[in-house]
Amino acid sequence: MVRRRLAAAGALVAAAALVLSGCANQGGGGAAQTSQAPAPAQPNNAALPAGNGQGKCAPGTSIAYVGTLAGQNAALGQAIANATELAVNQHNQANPGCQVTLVKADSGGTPDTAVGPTQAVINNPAVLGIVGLPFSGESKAVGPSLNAAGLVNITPSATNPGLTGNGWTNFFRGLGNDAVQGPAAAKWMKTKFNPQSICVIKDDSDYGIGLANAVTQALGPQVAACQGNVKTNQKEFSATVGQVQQANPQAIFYAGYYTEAAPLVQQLRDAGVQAPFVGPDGVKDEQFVVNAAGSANGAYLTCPCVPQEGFTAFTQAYQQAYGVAPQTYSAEAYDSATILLSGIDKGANSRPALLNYVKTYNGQGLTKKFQWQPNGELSETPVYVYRVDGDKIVTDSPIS
Amino acid sequence: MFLDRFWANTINGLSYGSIYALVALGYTLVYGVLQLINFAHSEIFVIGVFGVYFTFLALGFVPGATPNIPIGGIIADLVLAGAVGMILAGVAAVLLERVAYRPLRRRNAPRLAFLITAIGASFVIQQIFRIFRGSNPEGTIRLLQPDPVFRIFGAPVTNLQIIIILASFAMFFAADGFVNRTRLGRGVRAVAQDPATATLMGVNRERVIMITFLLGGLLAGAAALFYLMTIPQGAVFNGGFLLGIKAFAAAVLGGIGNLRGALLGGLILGIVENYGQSLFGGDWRDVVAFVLLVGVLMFRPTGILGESLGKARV
Amino acid sequence: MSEPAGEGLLEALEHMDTAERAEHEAEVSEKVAPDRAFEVSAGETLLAVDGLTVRFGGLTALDDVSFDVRRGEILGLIGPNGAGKTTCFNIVTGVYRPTVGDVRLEGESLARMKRYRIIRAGVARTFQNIRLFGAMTALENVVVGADARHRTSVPGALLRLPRHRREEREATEKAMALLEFVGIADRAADKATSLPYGHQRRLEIARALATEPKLLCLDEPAAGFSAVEKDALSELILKIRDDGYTVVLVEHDMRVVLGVTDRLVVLDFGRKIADGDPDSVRRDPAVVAAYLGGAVEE
Amino acid sequence: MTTTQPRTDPSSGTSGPTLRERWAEGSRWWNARSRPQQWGLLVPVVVLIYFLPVINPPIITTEPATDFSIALFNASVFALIAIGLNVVIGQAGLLDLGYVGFFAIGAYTAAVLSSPDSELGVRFPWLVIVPIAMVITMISGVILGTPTLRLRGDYLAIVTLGFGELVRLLADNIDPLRGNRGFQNIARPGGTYPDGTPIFTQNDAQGFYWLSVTIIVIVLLFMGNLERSRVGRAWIAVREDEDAAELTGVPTYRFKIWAFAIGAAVGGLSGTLFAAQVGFVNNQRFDVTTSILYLAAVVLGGQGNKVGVIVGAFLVSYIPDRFQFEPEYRFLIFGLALIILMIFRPQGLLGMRQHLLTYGREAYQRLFGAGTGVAPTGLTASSRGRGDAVETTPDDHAGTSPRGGGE
Repeated sequence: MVRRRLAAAGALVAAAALVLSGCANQGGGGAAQTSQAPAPAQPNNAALPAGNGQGKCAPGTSIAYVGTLAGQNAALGQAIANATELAVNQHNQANPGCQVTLVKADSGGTPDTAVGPTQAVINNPAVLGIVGLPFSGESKAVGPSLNAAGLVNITPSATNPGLTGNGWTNFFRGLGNDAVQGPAAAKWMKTKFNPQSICVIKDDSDYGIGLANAVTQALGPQVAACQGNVKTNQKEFSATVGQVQQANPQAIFYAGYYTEAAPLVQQLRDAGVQAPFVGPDGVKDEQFVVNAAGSANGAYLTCPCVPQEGFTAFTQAYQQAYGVAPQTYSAEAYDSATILLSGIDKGANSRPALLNYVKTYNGQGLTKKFQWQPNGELSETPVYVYRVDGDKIVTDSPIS
Repeated sequence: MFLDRFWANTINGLSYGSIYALVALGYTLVYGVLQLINFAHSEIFVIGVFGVYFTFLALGFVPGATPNIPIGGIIADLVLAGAVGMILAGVAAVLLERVAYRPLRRRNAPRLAFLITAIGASFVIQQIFRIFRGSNPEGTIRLLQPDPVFRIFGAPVTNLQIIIILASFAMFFAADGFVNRTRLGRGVRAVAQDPATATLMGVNRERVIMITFLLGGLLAGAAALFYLMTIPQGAVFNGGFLLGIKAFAAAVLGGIGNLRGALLGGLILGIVENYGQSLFGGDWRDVVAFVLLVGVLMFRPTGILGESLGKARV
Repeated sequence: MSEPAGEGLLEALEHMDTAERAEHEAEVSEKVAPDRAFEVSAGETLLAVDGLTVRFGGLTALDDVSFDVRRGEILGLIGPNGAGKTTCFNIVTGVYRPTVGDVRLEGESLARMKRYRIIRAGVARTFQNIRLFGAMTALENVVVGADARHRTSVPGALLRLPRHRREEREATEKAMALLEFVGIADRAADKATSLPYGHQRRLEIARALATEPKLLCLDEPAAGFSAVEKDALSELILKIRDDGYTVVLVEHDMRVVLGVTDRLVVLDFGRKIADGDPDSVRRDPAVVAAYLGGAVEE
Repeated sequence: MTTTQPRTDPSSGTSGPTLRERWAEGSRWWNARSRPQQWGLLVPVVVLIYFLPVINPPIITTEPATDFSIALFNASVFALIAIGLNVVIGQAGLLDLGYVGFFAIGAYTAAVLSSPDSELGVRFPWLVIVPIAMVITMISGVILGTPTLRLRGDYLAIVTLGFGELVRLLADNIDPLRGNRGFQNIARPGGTYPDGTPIFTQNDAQGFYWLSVTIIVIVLLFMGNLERSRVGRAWIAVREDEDAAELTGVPTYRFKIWAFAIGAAVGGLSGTLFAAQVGFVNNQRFDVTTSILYLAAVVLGGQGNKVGVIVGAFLVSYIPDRFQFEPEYRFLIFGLALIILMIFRPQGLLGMRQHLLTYGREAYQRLFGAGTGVAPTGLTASSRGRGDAVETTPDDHAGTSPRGGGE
């Protein structure tokens, strides 16, 4: 009796497997970006990896991407690594005289796993500069040894303000930090919603806590009285939903990444909370809209990044090379790599030389004008607000 | 704050608890029969989740907004997806036993070796999913928009919660009936109590072990469907780990090896977790779960309903 | 312990003459039973079991049993299967707590004592189915018994303080003597599991003696023995008693029981039905009925 | 030179000694040596281990992907943890699935007592932190042990698993412990090379590696003393048969607490070492998987075998680092390695091996003549550790309820 049932089950499974394998390809994938709001066109004088094609450098010269590839939040790291690789490939095609190799080191995304690979890159004399490390936690851990080695590194995504407070001379941030984005978002929310109360919900990451503190201070204690805490990888938020229902705020600001923001906004909308949902650059990602199952519609997203619709060339090249649209921080990584490559093309053939080049660099990138203060912070950090319209993220307005 | 959300938390806890319970049944069955903590069971659950997710894709649903199709169609799709999820998880559980545990049983390996193999197997399954489907959660596919059907003391009870609680209880009674009332079930109980004598009495031990893993896998597949219905963003390679540990805690809470214990333990854990969460805040949810586990074990080590099937390996 | 002269003690024993052998035997028994109180006053009570009742749930395993064990004697505790012999034995050796009644060793109640304190008080036992420490050698098993008397704990062992070294030396020498005493010295270095059944039984006895008990409790030591081995065992039990130990023996084999015991206590259905010297007990009608079945006059 | 035991049958002449016999012969010779002689013979091996990062051997090195001395240092910290856990699992047989809790407490103690981020605002030197951390972890070991050590077997495992998770979750939620943000530049041991550069830095882990190998050697000596004493025997007795141990006069409860405390202290020590080298501690690494990886190291190496667990720890820490160049697949390879190794060596690579008598060698040689050694137990898994089929059913009179006897 059992044998017959097992046989039947086997047949059904085989059929199901056939059906599934047919379509288990990389399904989904967001619709291509179509620009709607009047975004600034791709700045025509933006430096590109190709440079003037006359680059000369010693064979074996290399730059490195140090960041998560297989560890936690790997997708974020992957987007940065891909953009860096795209820049290097474009540079090598355009500059026969200077073939730069890209060294990839998987930091695993956590402070203690980052030490080993970073040290290996430091010990590799051919590496003159680093694009990375994506997260604030691991950057804090390896910062001292990178600084001691005088190896210049531009982070396209770590926004914790504390990183530039350690007196490191080799650390440069490729985007605005929380101390810029926080007050800008708070000011914008005050003007937009004129709120009595805003719920500030933060996750337990460096990024989330830093940004939430900045926003809470800018909003003032009585407006930001309602504070919520969630954990990374948390998927069930009934407590936070209950807290928000209780406070009945005019707006909700979530400080954290999209992996938690999507289920949170979905459960808020399911529970009937209609207050506008505002998220930072960590939430501004294709996946946020897809994962929120339709509840993300009408959400606002602040980001110290210039709208990408403008530079279609980069977007198409990325889509064509990796089959996916560029994600958050891809453009910043592309710019950072371009700056390092242009330094090498202009003859910086040693770490101190490239460090000095970046320190004195003043040029227009895709995302913004790049010029750094001594402590590694950008002098000019534009902040834009975006809006989720249906299943696309569209530009709303600049607010910096 | 806590009191007026009391009923909402209780209902939410029940629906979560029933998911814990179904997964806990898998742990309890395998432990009851083999005295083995099957750490890889959480990955069998993840296989179920991906099974359900791929069926949604195969049925033409695309991640993103919640489609509005007549309720009949949705129920049929859910049942099909659930069935595929259950079968995949069941077959995976049997394969896991055949590949990882059987060689050890043949060699009479010390029980610690089983633990290491279990964690090795969970690494392998997790990494296979990570390599093929990336480390980000899959896009959200939600077929059923939860909307309240009726209210208890003011707390909304959504259609989703009703389906999950009723279906889980049905699954439980089916499993309980199977183990306690069918001939095969008697075989399972016999092998659990005394494997050597059971074999002497003509019970085919290997087949009973296979059935135990199959049953555990089927239930985990069902739990996977309900989990994906509640949390559509749940399809990710490491989605099962913490849930697995909590489901195991629920199994022990109710009395390891005791099917009714697993159900009770799961429901209690789900509800107490929700109370704790609304009392102390979202991030204290897991702490409450483990404090409850350690507390109960300290005073009543055999769990609330006491050991059944086989005795715990002491 | 002097460095051995290359040739082992065992080989030396073969070609010792009787004088040297006697002197060596004395040395061994000195180590085996160093500070035994030898002035055996006629039948002074060592252990008193007083009104002992044990209930497991509804089942009354023992019902108001009282008897005593006199110093220097071998007491047989017998009765048909299920009479409560082993339960009584387990109460005396601290495995279970009595529901009602008390067990006193030299006047001190054992009922509420922790198991290892009962051993330190002077009660040692063997097990019906052998429970040796399989991964240890025979010598190490016996030394564990000797450890019951030791005070060394982690700090002492960690820094190898003098007391630790002294206790180790004494214990190893005593254990070697005990292995010789029970006749398995040649297997000292082998794992307990690799010893033949008979040797494992003797090793358990040696381990029990190593705790320097006042009362040695043997739980069916002759189970599974051949006739020859039974005689050798009886001889060993008598030798132990002659060395000054008091022995309580639970055994089914009447030939061993009658050949060795000074006094018998018979249990049936949890009640004591006889207590006296072996000959009178053998003829006691109640005992015969208990064993052979038939009418039991209440 | 070895005199064969009087009663072992002469090895079969025809097929020549098999690998197992040659191994047993070698072990017998090794055990015939006195302990100082054994340490003497080991010196060249230890010297080689010290110079491993300097030699940087081609195949073994993890170089292009991960810095080799850092990989070695991580393996040595893992080995220290495995030695500590071996006391709890390998010797006393107490299944502890929450051992990472003690490692976390050690690391956090170092962080709180020395990092500028900590609210205490003190900066203790590393050498002062280590004893404090060991005392704190010992106390937490006793606190965890006292209520739980009445439980046995799988129940103990579950409660300790709960404990490990609780420590991680408390680290997440208690604000002074700064959850994910963690603590930065934690104190390091001082000391400089002759040319003035500091020995202990984050990027050059060679100094740290030598420090931790030295600590391992010292801890091994202490463990050897404990093994050859009443304490070691009590642990093995508890592991083999706790009821029989109690009924042979072993105060099992007290020694189980000691096992927990010593295991915890070594865990705390390795926590401070880890915190000092990385210089940064946050809550990300102390989860159940790490606890089970420690367990894997002990089981892989061979429970109850001090040297074996070091080999096991080295493998568990080294394999993922060695396959660092293949970031996509390194954990997949690691998972497969665990399964395969368990199938072919369930009792661990080196199997159980312990000597429990301070003067055991002299005693055996007095009995059997000079040059006698005892074949290690490594070849035979202990009876207790066997799978369920052969387990001798405990004497039902001495009931073994989960409560067990003892204080």
